[in-house]
Amino acid sequence: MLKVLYFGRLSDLAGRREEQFNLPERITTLSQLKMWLRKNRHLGEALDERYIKTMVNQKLVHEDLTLNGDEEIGFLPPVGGG
Amino acid sequence: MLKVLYFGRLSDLAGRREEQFNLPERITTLSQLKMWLRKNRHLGEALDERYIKTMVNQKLVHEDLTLNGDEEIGFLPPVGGG
Amino acid sequence: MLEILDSSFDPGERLNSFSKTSGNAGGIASFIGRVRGERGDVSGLYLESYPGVTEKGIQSATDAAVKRWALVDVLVIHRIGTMSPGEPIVMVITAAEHRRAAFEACDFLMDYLKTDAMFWKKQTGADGEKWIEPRTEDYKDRERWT
Amino acid sequence: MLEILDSSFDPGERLNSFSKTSGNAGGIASFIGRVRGERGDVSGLYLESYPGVTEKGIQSATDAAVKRWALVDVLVIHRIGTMSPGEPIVMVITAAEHRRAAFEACDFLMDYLKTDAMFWKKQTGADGEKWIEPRTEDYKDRERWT
Repeated sequence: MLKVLYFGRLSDLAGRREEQFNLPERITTLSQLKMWLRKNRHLGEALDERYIKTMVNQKLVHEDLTLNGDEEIGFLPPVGGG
Repeated sequence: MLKVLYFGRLSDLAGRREEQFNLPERITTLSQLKMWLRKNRHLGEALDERYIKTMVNQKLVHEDLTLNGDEEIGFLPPVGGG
Repeated sequence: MLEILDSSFDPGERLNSFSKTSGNAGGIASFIGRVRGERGDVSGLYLESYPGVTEKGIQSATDAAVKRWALVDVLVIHRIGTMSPGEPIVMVITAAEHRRAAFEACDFLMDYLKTDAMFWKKQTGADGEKWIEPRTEDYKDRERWT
Repeated sequence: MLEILDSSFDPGERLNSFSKTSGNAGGIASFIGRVRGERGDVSGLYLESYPGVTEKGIQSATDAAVKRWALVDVLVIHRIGTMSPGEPIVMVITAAEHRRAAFEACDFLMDYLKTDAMFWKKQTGADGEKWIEPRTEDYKDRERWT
Protein backbone atom coordinates (compact mmCIF):
# COMPACT_ATOMS: atom_id res chain seq x y z
CA MET A 1 0.00 0.00 0.00
CA LEU A 2 1.02 3.49 -0.80
CA LYS A 3 1.06 5.97 2.09
CA VAL A 4 0.57 9.61 1.16
CA LEU A 5 1.14 12.47 3.61
CA TYR A 6 -0.08 16.03 3.07
CA PHE A 7 1.52 18.78 5.14
CA GLY A 8 0.58 22.38 5.86
CA ARG A 9 -1.90 23.94 3.48
CA LEU A 10 -1.93 20.81 1.30
CA SER A 11 -3.79 18.92 4.02
CA ASP A 12 -6.57 21.51 3.86
CA LEU A 13 -6.83 21.11 0.09
CA ALA A 14 -6.74 17.31 0.23
CA GLY A 15 -9.14 17.25 3.16
CA ARG A 16 -6.89 14.84 5.02
CA ARG A 17 -3.40 14.68 6.54
CA GLU A 18 -2.62 11.18 5.32
CA GLU A 19 -4.10 8.24 3.51
CA GLN A 20 -3.16 4.73 2.40
CA PHE A 21 -4.30 3.12 -0.80
CA ASN A 22 -3.17 0.76 -3.51
CA LEU A 23 -1.41 2.36 -6.46
CA PRO A 24 -4.24 3.15 -8.90
CA GLU A 25 -4.25 1.14 -12.14
CA ARG A 26 -1.93 2.24 -14.97
CA ILE A 27 0.05 4.48 -12.57
CA THR A 28 3.72 3.56 -12.35
CA THR A 29 5.56 6.84 -11.71
CA LEU A 30 5.53 9.71 -9.25
CA SER A 31 4.52 12.22 -11.92
CA GLN A 32 1.54 10.06 -12.89
CA LEU A 33 0.54 9.79 -9.25
CA LYS A 34 0.65 13.58 -8.92
CA MET A 35 -1.65 13.91 -11.94
CA TRP A 36 -4.03 11.41 -10.39
CA LEU A 37 -4.03 13.24 -7.01
CA ARG A 38 -4.59 16.56 -8.75
CA LYS A 39 -7.89 15.28 -10.12
CA ASN A 40 -8.97 12.94 -7.35
CA ARG A 41 -7.92 14.91 -4.30
CA HIS A 42 -8.87 18.40 -5.43
CA LEU A 43 -5.24 19.45 -5.24
CA GLY A 44 -5.41 21.45 -8.45
CA GLU A 45 -1.95 22.62 -9.39
CA ALA A 46 -0.81 22.80 -5.78
CA LEU A 47 1.55 19.81 -6.06
CA ASP A 48 3.30 21.34 -9.06
CA GLU A 49 4.12 24.62 -7.36
CA ARG A 50 7.78 25.47 -7.42
CA TYR A 51 8.00 25.54 -3.63
CA ILE A 52 6.33 22.21 -2.92
CA LYS A 53 8.88 19.51 -2.17
CA THR A 54 8.31 15.79 -2.47
CA MET A 55 9.74 13.08 -0.27
CA VAL A 56 9.68 9.41 -1.16
CA ASN A 57 10.43 7.14 1.78
CA GLN A 58 11.48 10.20 3.75
CA LYS A 59 14.05 11.35 1.20
CA LEU A 60 13.73 14.43 -0.98
CA VAL A 61 13.33 13.63 -4.67
CA HIS A 62 13.92 16.14 -7.42
CA GLU A 63 13.18 13.96 -10.43
CA ASP A 64 10.47 11.59 -11.54
CA LEU A 65 10.79 7.97 -10.45
CA THR A 66 9.09 4.61 -10.71
CA LEU A 67 6.83 3.59 -7.83
CA ASN A 68 6.45 0.06 -6.47
CA GLY A 69 3.24 0.87 -4.65
CA ASP A 70 4.60 0.47 -1.12
CA GLU A 71 6.22 3.87 -0.77
CA GLU A 72 5.62 6.59 1.79
CA ILE A 73 5.16 9.81 -0.15
CA GLY A 74 5.12 13.23 1.48
CA PHE A 75 4.17 16.55 -0.09
CA LEU A 76 5.78 19.50 1.71
CA PRO A 77 5.01 23.21 1.38
CA PRO A 78 7.72 25.65 2.52
CA VAL A 79 8.70 24.81 6.07
CA GLY A 80 9.49 26.88 9.11
CA GLY A 81 9.24 26.48 12.85
CA GLY A 82 9.99 28.69 15.82
CA MET B 1 38.30 65.52 53.59
CA LEU B 2 39.58 63.79 50.52
CA LYS B 3 38.23 60.31 49.82
CA VAL B 4 40.49 58.03 47.82
CA LEU B 5 39.33 54.71 46.34
CA TYR B 6 41.68 52.00 45.08
CA PHE B 7 40.22 49.35 42.80
CA GLY B 8 41.46 45.98 41.61
CA ARG B 9 45.18 45.38 41.97
CA LEU B 10 45.73 48.93 43.24
CA SER B 11 43.97 48.03 46.49
CA ASP B 12 46.51 45.26 47.05
CA LEU B 13 49.41 47.67 46.50
CA ALA B 14 47.89 50.40 48.70
CA GLY B 15 46.90 47.87 51.34
CA ARG B 16 43.41 49.34 51.51
CA ARG B 17 40.33 49.78 49.34
CA GLU B 18 39.60 53.31 50.46
CA GLU B 19 40.73 56.00 52.84
CA GLN B 20 39.83 59.54 53.86
CA PHE B 21 42.32 62.19 54.84
CA ASN B 22 42.93 65.92 54.64
CA LEU B 23 44.81 67.10 51.58
CA PRO B 24 48.48 66.97 52.66
CA GLU B 25 50.23 70.33 52.98
CA ARG B 26 51.53 71.99 49.81
CA ILE B 27 49.44 69.65 47.60
CA THR B 28 46.98 71.47 45.38
CA THR B 29 46.70 69.40 42.23
CA LEU B 30 45.83 65.85 41.20
CA SER B 31 49.33 65.25 39.83
CA GLN B 32 50.89 66.32 43.10
CA LEU B 33 48.53 64.01 44.98
CA LYS B 34 49.58 61.10 42.75
CA MET B 35 53.24 61.83 43.54
CA TRP B 36 52.43 61.88 47.22
CA LEU B 37 50.51 58.57 47.06
CA ARG B 38 53.33 56.99 45.09
CA LYS B 39 55.68 57.55 48.01
CA ASN B 40 53.32 57.28 50.95
CA ARG B 41 51.12 54.41 49.80
CA HIS B 42 53.73 52.19 48.20
CA LEU B 43 52.02 52.60 44.83
CA GLY B 44 55.29 52.97 42.95
CA GLU B 45 54.57 53.86 39.35
CA ALA B 46 51.26 52.03 39.34
CA LEU B 47 49.15 55.19 39.19
CA ASP B 48 51.04 56.47 36.16
CA GLU B 49 50.48 53.36 34.08
CA ARG B 50 48.88 54.08 30.76
CA TYR B 51 45.88 51.88 31.56
CA ILE B 52 45.05 53.30 34.97
CA LYS B 53 42.13 55.72 34.80
CA THR B 54 41.35 58.40 37.33
CA MET B 55 37.92 59.60 38.38
CA VAL B 56 37.32 62.77 40.34
CA ASN B 57 33.87 62.97 41.87
CA GLN B 58 32.89 59.94 39.80
CA LYS B 59 33.85 61.51 36.47
CA LEU B 60 36.81 60.44 34.35
CA VAL B 61 39.54 63.03 34.15
CA HIS B 62 42.25 63.04 31.52
CA GLU B 63 44.16 66.14 32.54
CA ASP B 64 45.59 67.53 35.70
CA LEU B 65 43.31 69.66 37.86
CA THR B 66 43.23 71.65 41.08
CA LEU B 67 41.87 69.92 44.18
CA ASN B 68 39.76 71.54 46.90
CA GLY B 69 40.38 68.77 49.36
CA ASP B 70 36.82 67.45 49.48
CA GLU B 71 36.89 65.34 46.34
CA GLU B 72 36.24 61.65 45.89
CA ILE B 73 39.12 60.28 43.85
CA GLY B 74 39.11 56.82 42.31
CA PHE B 75 42.00 54.99 40.68
CA LEU B 76 40.82 52.37 38.21
CA PRO B 77 42.82 49.60 36.55
CA PRO B 78 41.36 48.09 33.33
CA VAL B 79 37.83 46.96 34.03
CA GLY B 80 35.81 43.95 32.99
CA GLY B 81 32.94 41.97 34.38
CA GLY B 82 31.07 38.84 33.30
CA MET C 1 19.58 16.85 22.89
CA LEU C 2 16.36 17.36 20.96
CA GLU C 3 12.78 17.24 22.13
CA ILE C 4 9.68 17.69 20.01
CA LEU C 5 6.85 18.14 22.49
CA ASP C 6 3.09 18.26 22.08
CA SER C 7 2.60 19.87 25.48
CA SER C 8 4.00 23.00 27.07
CA PHE C 9 7.37 23.21 28.81
CA ASP C 10 8.96 25.43 31.44
CA PRO C 11 11.89 27.42 29.94
CA GLY C 12 13.36 28.47 33.28
CA GLU C 13 13.33 24.96 34.62
CA ARG C 14 14.96 23.72 31.38
CA LEU C 15 17.64 26.40 31.55
CA ASN C 16 18.51 25.43 35.12
CA SER C 17 18.67 21.71 34.51
CA PHE C 18 20.73 22.28 31.35
CA SER C 19 23.14 24.49 33.33
CA LYS C 20 23.58 21.81 35.95
CA THR C 21 24.65 19.18 33.43
CA SER C 22 26.76 21.37 31.15
CA GLY C 23 29.68 21.23 33.53
CA ASN C 24 32.39 23.80 33.14
CA ALA C 25 31.11 25.77 30.17
CA GLY C 26 31.76 29.45 30.84
CA GLY C 27 28.85 30.68 28.73
CA ILE C 28 25.27 29.60 28.18
CA ALA C 29 23.20 31.33 25.51
CA SER C 30 19.52 30.71 25.04
CA PHE C 31 16.65 31.83 22.91
CA ILE C 32 12.92 31.42 23.39
CA GLY C 33 10.52 32.00 20.52
CA ARG C 34 6.95 32.60 21.58
CA VAL C 35 3.56 32.78 19.93
CA ARG C 36 3.01 36.42 19.07
CA GLY C 37 -0.22 38.12 19.96
CA GLU C 38 0.28 41.28 17.92
CA ARG C 39 -2.65 43.63 18.22
CA GLY C 40 -4.59 40.79 19.80
CA ASP C 41 -5.43 39.32 16.40
CA VAL C 42 -3.78 35.95 16.92
CA SER C 43 -5.79 33.61 19.09
CA GLY C 44 -3.84 30.45 18.48
CA LEU C 45 -1.11 28.66 16.60
CA TYR C 46 -1.01 25.07 15.41
CA LEU C 47 2.23 23.38 14.40
CA GLU C 48 2.79 20.04 12.76
CA SER C 49 5.97 18.11 12.04
CA TYR C 50 6.91 15.17 9.84
CA PRO C 51 7.70 12.70 12.64
CA GLY C 52 11.09 11.09 12.12
CA VAL C 53 12.12 13.39 9.28
CA THR C 54 11.82 16.61 11.32
CA GLU C 55 13.93 15.15 14.13
CA LYS C 56 16.57 13.88 11.73
CA GLY C 57 16.95 17.33 10.16
CA ILE C 58 17.26 19.17 13.46
CA GLN C 59 19.71 16.57 14.72
CA SER C 60 21.98 17.15 11.70
CA ALA C 61 21.91 20.91 12.26
CA THR C 62 22.69 20.38 15.94
CA ASP C 63 25.57 18.04 15.14
CA ALA C 64 26.95 20.61 12.70
CA ALA C 65 26.74 23.36 15.34
CA VAL C 66 28.44 21.24 18.01
CA LYS C 67 31.28 20.60 15.61
CA ARG C 68 31.62 24.11 14.17
CA TRP C 69 31.52 25.93 17.52
CA ALA C 70 33.00 23.22 19.76
CA LEU C 71 29.90 23.32 21.95
CA VAL C 72 30.00 21.68 25.35
CA ASP C 73 26.27 20.98 25.15
CA VAL C 74 23.14 21.96 23.24
CA LEU C 75 19.41 21.54 23.76
CA VAL C 76 16.64 22.15 21.25
CA ILE C 77 13.02 21.99 22.37
CA HIS C 78 10.26 22.55 19.83
CA ARG C 79 6.53 22.45 20.34
CA ILE C 80 3.98 20.93 18.01
CA GLY C 81 0.19 20.96 18.36
CA THR C 82 -1.95 23.85 19.51
CA MET C 83 -0.54 26.87 21.35
CA SER C 84 -1.82 30.20 22.69
CA PRO C 85 -0.26 33.68 22.40
CA GLY C 86 2.66 34.12 24.77
CA GLU C 87 3.40 30.39 24.97
CA PRO C 88 6.95 29.26 24.09
CA ILE C 89 7.17 27.50 20.72
CA VAL C 90 10.88 26.89 20.66
CA MET C 91 13.86 27.07 22.96
CA VAL C 92 17.52 26.63 22.04
CA ILE C 93 20.24 26.50 24.69
CA THR C 94 23.95 26.29 23.91
CA ALA C 95 26.89 25.96 26.25
CA ALA C 96 30.46 26.78 25.24
CA GLU C 97 33.76 27.76 26.76
CA HIS C 98 33.49 31.27 25.35
CA ARG C 99 30.46 33.43 24.78
CA ARG C 100 30.95 34.13 21.09
CA ALA C 101 30.64 30.42 20.30
CA ALA C 102 27.55 30.02 22.48
CA PHE C 103 25.82 33.06 20.91
CA GLU C 104 26.65 32.17 17.33
CA ALA C 105 25.60 28.54 17.66
CA CYS C 106 22.30 29.52 19.27
CA ASP C 107 21.65 32.09 16.55
CA PHE C 108 22.56 29.58 13.82
CA LEU C 109 20.22 26.93 15.22
CA MET C 110 17.36 29.42 15.46
CA ASP C 111 17.89 30.35 11.81
CA TYR C 112 17.80 26.67 10.91
CA LEU C 113 14.63 26.10 12.92
CA LYS C 114 12.91 29.12 11.36
CA THR C 115 13.64 28.28 7.74
CA ASP C 116 14.73 24.68 7.29
CA ALA C 117 13.25 22.64 10.10
CA MET C 118 10.23 20.70 8.93
CA PHE C 119 7.35 22.35 10.66
CA TRP C 120 4.15 23.77 9.26
CA LYS C 121 2.36 26.52 11.11
CA LYS C 122 -1.28 27.52 11.05
CA GLN C 123 -2.40 30.70 12.73
CA THR C 124 -5.90 31.24 14.02
CA GLY C 125 -6.98 34.86 14.22
CA ALA C 126 -9.68 37.41 13.59
CA ASP C 127 -9.79 36.53 9.90
CA GLY C 128 -9.91 32.75 10.35
CA GLU C 129 -7.12 30.22 9.84
CA LYS C 130 -4.03 30.83 7.77
CA TRP C 131 -0.91 28.75 7.05
CA ILE C 132 2.23 30.78 7.67
CA GLU C 133 5.32 30.34 5.52
CA PRO C 134 8.80 31.82 6.24
CA ARG C 135 9.46 35.53 5.73
CA THR C 136 12.11 36.70 3.26
CA GLU C 137 13.97 38.03 6.30
CA ASP C 138 14.23 34.51 7.70
CA TYR C 139 15.92 33.24 4.54
CA LYS C 140 18.31 36.18 4.63
CA ASP C 141 19.22 35.44 8.25
CA ARG C 142 20.01 31.88 7.33
CA GLU C 143 22.31 32.88 4.49
CA ARG C 144 24.70 34.49 6.95
CA TRP C 145 26.02 31.03 7.82
CA THR C 146 26.94 29.72 4.37
CA MET D 1 16.30 46.72 34.73
CA LEU D 2 19.67 46.32 36.41
CA GLU D 3 20.65 44.47 39.54
CA ILE D 4 24.09 44.28 41.10
CA LEU D 5 23.88 41.49 43.64
CA ASP D 6 26.24 40.31 46.35
CA SER D 7 24.46 36.97 46.70
CA SER D 8 23.62 34.24 44.18
CA PHE D 9 20.56 34.27 41.95
CA ASP D 10 18.48 31.67 40.13
CA PRO D 11 18.78 32.17 36.32
CA GLY D 12 15.80 29.96 35.44
CA GLU D 13 13.54 31.71 37.88
CA ARG D 14 14.72 35.08 36.51
CA LEU D 15 14.10 33.98 32.93
CA ASN D 16 10.55 32.92 33.77
CA SER D 17 9.60 36.04 35.68
CA PHE D 18 11.12 38.22 32.92
CA SER D 19 9.10 36.29 30.31
CA LYS D 20 5.90 36.86 32.22
CA THR D 21 6.33 40.64 32.30
CA SER D 22 7.73 41.12 28.78
CA GLY D 23 4.28 40.86 27.25
CA ASN D 24 4.04 40.19 23.58
CA ALA D 25 7.71 40.05 22.61
CA GLY D 26 8.17 37.23 20.12
CA GLY D 27 11.77 36.52 21.09
CA ILE D 28 13.73 36.36 24.31
CA ALA D 29 17.49 35.94 24.19
CA SER D 30 19.60 35.36 27.24
CA PHE D 31 23.17 34.77 28.23
CA ILE D 32 24.66 33.46 31.45
CA GLY D 33 28.34 33.87 32.19
CA ARG D 34 29.66 31.53 34.85
CA VAL D 35 32.80 31.18 36.91
CA ARG D 36 35.05 28.85 34.99
CA GLY D 37 36.71 25.94 36.64
CA GLU D 38 39.14 25.00 33.89
CA ARG D 39 41.33 22.08 34.82
CA GLY D 40 40.18 22.54 38.39
CA ASP D 41 42.69 25.32 39.01
CA VAL D 42 40.18 28.05 39.87
CA SER D 43 38.77 27.74 43.35
CA GLY D 44 37.05 31.10 43.57
CA LEU D 45 36.39 34.47 42.04
CA TYR D 46 35.97 37.82 43.76
CA LEU D 47 34.39 40.81 42.00
CA GLU D 48 34.16 44.39 43.10
CA SER D 49 32.32 47.36 41.61
CA TYR D 50 32.45 51.13 42.03
CA PRO D 51 29.00 51.57 43.60
CA GLY D 52 27.02 54.24 41.81
CA VAL D 53 29.45 54.59 38.91
CA THR D 54 29.20 50.95 37.81
CA GLU D 55 25.39 51.12 37.79
CA LYS D 56 25.36 54.38 35.87
CA GLY D 57 27.60 52.94 33.14
CA ILE D 58 25.56 49.77 32.70
CA GLN D 59 22.36 51.79 32.68
CA SER D 60 23.68 53.94 29.82
CA ALA D 61 24.62 50.85 27.81
CA THR D 62 21.20 49.34 28.49
CA ASP D 63 19.43 52.54 27.43
CA ALA D 64 21.48 52.60 24.23
CA ALA D 65 20.56 48.98 23.50
CA VAL D 66 16.86 49.55 24.13
CA LYS D 67 16.92 52.43 21.68
CA ARG D 68 19.11 50.85 19.00
CA TRP D 69 17.24 47.54 18.89
CA ALA D 70 13.78 48.71 19.94
CA LEU D 71 13.80 46.25 22.81
CA VAL D 72 10.56 45.47 24.59
CA ASP D 73 12.46 44.76 27.79
CA VAL D 74 15.94 44.06 29.13
CA LEU D 75 17.38 42.74 32.37
CA VAL D 76 21.02 42.77 33.47
CA ILE D 77 22.03 40.95 36.64
CA HIS D 78 25.66 41.08 37.77
CA ARG D 79 27.22 39.50 40.81
CA ILE D 80 29.82 41.07 43.04
CA GLY D 81 31.60 39.50 46.02
CA THR D 82 32.89 35.96 46.27
CA MET D 83 31.81 33.18 43.89
CA SER D 84 32.66 29.53 43.29
CA PRO D 85 33.30 27.70 39.98
CA GLY D 86 30.07 27.03 38.11
CA GLU D 87 28.18 29.90 39.76
CA PRO D 88 26.55 32.50 37.49
CA ILE D 89 28.39 35.84 37.46
CA VAL D 90 26.22 37.64 34.95
CA MET D 91 22.92 37.21 33.17
CA VAL D 92 21.53 39.37 30.38
CA ILE D 93 17.99 38.87 29.07
CA THR D 94 16.54 40.80 26.15
CA ALA D 95 13.04 40.72 24.70
CA ALA D 96 12.20 41.99 21.23
CA GLU D 97 9.63 41.56 18.53
CA HIS D 98 12.11 39.75 16.30
CA ARG D 99 14.91 37.44 17.21
CA ARG D 100 17.74 39.28 15.47
CA ALA D 101 17.20 42.32 17.67
CA ALA D 102 17.03 40.22 20.84
CA PHE D 103 20.24 38.33 19.96
CA GLU D 104 22.23 41.37 18.92
CA ALA D 105 21.24 43.45 21.93
CA CYS D 106 22.12 40.60 24.30
CA ASP D 107 25.47 40.10 22.58
CA PHE D 108 26.19 43.87 22.64
CA LEU D 109 25.42 44.14 26.35
CA MET D 110 27.64 41.17 27.15
CA ASP D 111 30.49 42.82 25.23
CA TYR D 112 29.90 46.00 27.21
CA LEU D 113 29.87 44.10 30.50
CA LYS D 114 33.07 42.21 29.66
CA THR D 115 35.14 45.21 28.64
CA ASP D 116 33.61 48.49 29.79
CA ALA D 117 31.53 47.79 32.86
CA MET D 118 33.33 48.83 36.02
CA PHE D 119 34.16 45.56 37.70
CA TRP D 120 37.45 44.22 38.94
CA LYS D 121 37.97 40.50 39.18
CA LYS D 122 40.33 38.53 41.37
CA GLN D 123 40.77 34.82 40.81
CA THR D 124 41.85 32.41 43.50
CA GLY D 125 43.57 29.31 42.23
CA ALA D 126 46.40 26.84 42.64
CA ASP D 127 48.98 29.63 42.27
CA GLY D 128 47.36 32.05 44.69
CA GLU D 129 45.34 35.18 43.94
CA LYS D 130 45.47 37.05 40.66
CA TRP D 131 43.63 40.10 39.33
CA ILE D 132 42.20 39.38 35.89
CA GLU D 133 42.03 42.06 33.20
CA PRO D 134 40.15 41.79 29.87
CA ARG D 135 41.51 39.62 27.07
CA THR D 136 42.39 41.15 23.67
CA GLU D 137 39.54 39.06 22.29
CA ASP D 138 37.07 40.90 24.52
CA TYR D 139 38.14 44.27 23.14
CA LYS D 140 37.83 42.93 19.60
CA ASP D 141 34.31 41.67 20.30
CA ARG D 142 33.32 45.08 21.55
CA GLU D 143 34.63 46.83 18.44
CA ARG D 144 32.03 45.07 16.32
CA TRP D 145 29.43 47.57 17.57
CA THR D 146 31.10 50.87 16.72
